Amino acid sequence: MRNKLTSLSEAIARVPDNAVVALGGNTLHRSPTAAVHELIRQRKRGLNLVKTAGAYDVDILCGAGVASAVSAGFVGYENVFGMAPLYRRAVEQGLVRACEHTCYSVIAGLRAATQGVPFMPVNAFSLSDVPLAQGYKQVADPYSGAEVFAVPAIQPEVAIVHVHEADAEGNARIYGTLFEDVLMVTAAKHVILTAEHIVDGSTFAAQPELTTIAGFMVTHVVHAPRGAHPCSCHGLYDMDMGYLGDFYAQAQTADSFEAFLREHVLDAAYHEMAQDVEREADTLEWSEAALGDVSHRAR
Amino acid sequence: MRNKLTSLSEAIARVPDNAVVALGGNTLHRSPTAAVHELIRQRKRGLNLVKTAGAYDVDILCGAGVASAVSAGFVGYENVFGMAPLYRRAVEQGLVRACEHTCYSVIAGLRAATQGVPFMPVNAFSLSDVPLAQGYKQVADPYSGAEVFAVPAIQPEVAIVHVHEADAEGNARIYGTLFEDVLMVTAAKHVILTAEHIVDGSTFAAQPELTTIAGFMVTHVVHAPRGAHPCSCHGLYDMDMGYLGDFYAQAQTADSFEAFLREHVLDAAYHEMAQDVEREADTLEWSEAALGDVSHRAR
Amino acid sequence: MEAVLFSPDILMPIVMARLLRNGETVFHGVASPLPMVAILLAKALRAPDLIYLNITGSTDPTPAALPRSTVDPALFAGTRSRVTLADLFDLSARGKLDTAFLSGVQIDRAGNINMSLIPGPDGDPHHPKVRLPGGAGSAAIMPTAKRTLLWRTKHDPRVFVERVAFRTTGGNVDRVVTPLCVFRRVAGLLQVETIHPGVTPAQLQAATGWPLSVSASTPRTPEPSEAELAALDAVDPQRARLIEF
Amino acid sequence: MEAVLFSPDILMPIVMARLLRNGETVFHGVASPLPMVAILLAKALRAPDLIYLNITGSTDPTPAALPRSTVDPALFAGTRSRVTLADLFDLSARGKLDTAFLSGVQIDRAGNINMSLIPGPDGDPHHPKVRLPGGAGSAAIMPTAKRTLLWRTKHDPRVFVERVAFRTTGGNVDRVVTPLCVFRRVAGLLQVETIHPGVTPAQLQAATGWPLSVSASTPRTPEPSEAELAALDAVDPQRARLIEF
Repeated sequence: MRNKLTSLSEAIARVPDNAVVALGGNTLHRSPTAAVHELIRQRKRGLNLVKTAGAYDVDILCGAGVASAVSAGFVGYENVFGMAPLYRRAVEQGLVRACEHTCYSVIAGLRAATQGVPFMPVNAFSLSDVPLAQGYKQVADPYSGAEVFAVPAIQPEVAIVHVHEADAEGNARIYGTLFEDVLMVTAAKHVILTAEHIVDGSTFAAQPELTTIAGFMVTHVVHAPRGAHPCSCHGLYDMDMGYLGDFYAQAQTADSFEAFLREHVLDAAYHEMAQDVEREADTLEWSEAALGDVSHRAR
Repeated sequence: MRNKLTSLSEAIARVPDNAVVALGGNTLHRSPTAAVHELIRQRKRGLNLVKTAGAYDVDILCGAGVASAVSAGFVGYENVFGMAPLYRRAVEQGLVRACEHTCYSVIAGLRAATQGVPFMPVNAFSLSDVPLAQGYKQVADPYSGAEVFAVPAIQPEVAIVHVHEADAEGNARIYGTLFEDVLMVTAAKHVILTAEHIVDGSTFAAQPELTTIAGFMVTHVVHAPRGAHPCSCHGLYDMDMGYLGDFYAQAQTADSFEAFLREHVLDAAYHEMAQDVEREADTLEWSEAALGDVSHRAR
Repeated sequence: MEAVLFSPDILMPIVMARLLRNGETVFHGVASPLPMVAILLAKALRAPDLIYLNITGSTDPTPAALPRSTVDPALFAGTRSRVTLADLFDLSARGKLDTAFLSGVQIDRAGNINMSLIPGPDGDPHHPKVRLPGGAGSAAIMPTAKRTLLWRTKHDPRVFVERVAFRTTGGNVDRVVTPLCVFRRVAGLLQVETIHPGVTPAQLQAATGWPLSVSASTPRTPEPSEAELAALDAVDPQRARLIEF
Repeated sequence: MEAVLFSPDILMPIVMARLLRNGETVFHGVASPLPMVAILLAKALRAPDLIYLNITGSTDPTPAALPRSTVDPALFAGTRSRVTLADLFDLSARGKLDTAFLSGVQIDRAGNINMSLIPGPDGDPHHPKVRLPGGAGSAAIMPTAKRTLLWRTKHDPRVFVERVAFRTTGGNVDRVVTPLCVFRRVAGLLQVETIHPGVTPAQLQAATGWPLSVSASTPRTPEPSEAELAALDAVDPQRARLIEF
């Protein structure tokens, strides 16, 4: 079994500019934030972000000039804060192209890539202006002649997914909601996992049914305690409302956003952050109620 | 939460003649045999069986005159015995239509039904006589013009799946290999689960990640201890080689098969069998090594 | 005989809950605190077998406290199974989702919604005047769910427009619940079904961007019962729903 | 200098194992005892990072005893994750499966296989003279896997035919391992790469349904080494593989 453990900076160094990059999680939950911050620190450019519903991750990558396109069904902070200011400004200024999807067509595109076909028929969009705006075409069922929308395959160059537990080979467990993460793993050419806990994979053999990401599909494994912060991570931590509130306030203007970025991302290398939060993580009690009867806990 | 528990005979009574029926499991493993036998006892006719790889189940339903078509990638006993004698005779005599698939096109057809689209593009069959023989057509990707095979949706009227544990609502767990069972559940109009153990579903809440069949997708739940016998059921029992050997020998001629059918199926009502095997099941030790650290065991 | 006024944060979830039926599958997506409360309320009041589905992949969750985000892990608590969002979209696509709650930044007379953008002068959707969050799942769910219930906590002529500036989706809209009234879609157009207590026909017309058929004889939305009010307090004691107002 | 004869149940899995590479993904399907043994043998000998995939959805299982059926729960033991058969087909379809083991009731000169049927007089595939089991996953895997290794334990002119009676599938065939020889596919046609110890060119030609280029100078299949024989005994002490012979 191959040891795929690497540092966050080495893993993210493999992400090429102008790549299609899928981000796991959904809105403010289990986003791969540590990796997102590292993408900013490494000054990546031209990324086409793929996500069903993004929030902090998509927003800050648009604000930092890393993204040039966003393929998503939704970008916003729900009722927690409202619209995504950085994404919105970048699109309105023509700096970022909004490739509008419905969440289901993002899924359909990832399914097509997973299944090695050029498109996926999808029962959606039948009463929508989105296909015309985005150039989605219809295809006729060769049996009945019925027309159905075809979503082109979305093959991410890299999928970045934050998980609860991974072993060195990349076998991984996600507790609670899966979101589209497993589908992103199968669709992508390369897969970077960031994990709250690195575990001895032999312990997974007692309940292999819980391990929904198979190691052979994974390229890099990074130990990233609290790697979803300020987003929630099921059973471990909730959204950090203080951090998010500061961010959202500072994101309203370019100057204050620059200051935020400098303080919280550019001048805060993750390896230092990580050491701090790792110590913190050591003292974390896993929430038994939320995680259920998890047999094998790391560390 | 609705209580969907019913007797095997009541559940199977809902299967109409001439229906498309998907059978869970694969070859000689976790087939829904108790339900298969009940289909024979209720003298169903004209069923189109859907399965990636069938063995005893497909074979005996062909021999008993229940099936008139089989949509499968493979029907046989692997190296355990060899070809499926009843299926083979029925097809060669024109009594059963072999709708040949590759296992992957069965999956593609079930995916199309699950996703509410009329067909599924599939990267398969590119160098095969099967499409011409079966009338599978190609479709052009509307973006690149590339041709890809289209598999028509396979929507089973009923899917019958044998599981390890189910609650009264139909939430269910399968340990070990899933085969295509979850996909059959999502594709089918109606779902009959037969379960080794009926459990209090509230116990599932401690590890919901293990419950891969959601109750709201299920129509009927039947308590069927040893319901896969003579096939294996992961962690509980192995193939019954004695029974299967007798069957395979008697299946070689019409007369001896009739005798087998009478003795083991027609004259052996499951409610009686069930009481016997239920007592036996009570004394079964679940195999911990195979099942892993299963937190919640029935009974 | 003007009724006691009920604030929309009380009246709306109660009215939304009344629209739900026992045994049906009901889904809400992102940014849906009122549907979350309404579904839990309906289950508590008289639809115990209603099947509550949401983006977390839980079924019939029993949250300890209601979250700000309707994708929050709190909505996974108590579930007995785990499905994915893709499974729920599939459910709708194959015609097995009974009811979906959706909303729109703009909602028009035909029940179409706009969650996508306000076009700029050149009309190019890639150069919008205002980029909105996007429709999330609505362009998939709304045309395929057996029925859609829309809600919006703001009722003014900028929201309720004659025609949306961009149609994120149309679909099987049944009712629209607002702070002022309940619309029902009849023959493809939204008609006022009931006016909420304390709202005059003139107020309603002034708040709506198309001509309404309303008069003093338009039926009134039935007032919340004691049982409904008590159940609402029990389901949402912290008033998580206020985040929408 | 005729070599010691090795029975095919010893030679074949060893030869098959030699074809495997460290780090690659390798899949076998139903009815595949020899591939099961060959993969475990390769992992034991010199390809520890080979990734062993099979229908049970396990990765790198550690079976306590080798089963008769290659779909048996025994092949799920020791896995750290669970995928589905659909996941494995997808893996091949998107070009990420390195090697697949497949077989055929008939195998022809171009490397096509027939697992489907022997046609009857009218040629209608729905009225076959002989209905065979079907190709299982082969019509999906063989055209999409990076390479396919075929094996068959019977080598006679009814199996190795000039042209299959029905083409279940063709594909990216690399090698074919039989009890008599190893074929390699070159320029679209199977050529004898090595003849097994103790087999004469005349015997091989007589057993094969098309004209071969074989002579006394055709390379011999290298004999099993002590290490290979010992590893085979360790991997399959009960000789589960004999079920194929």
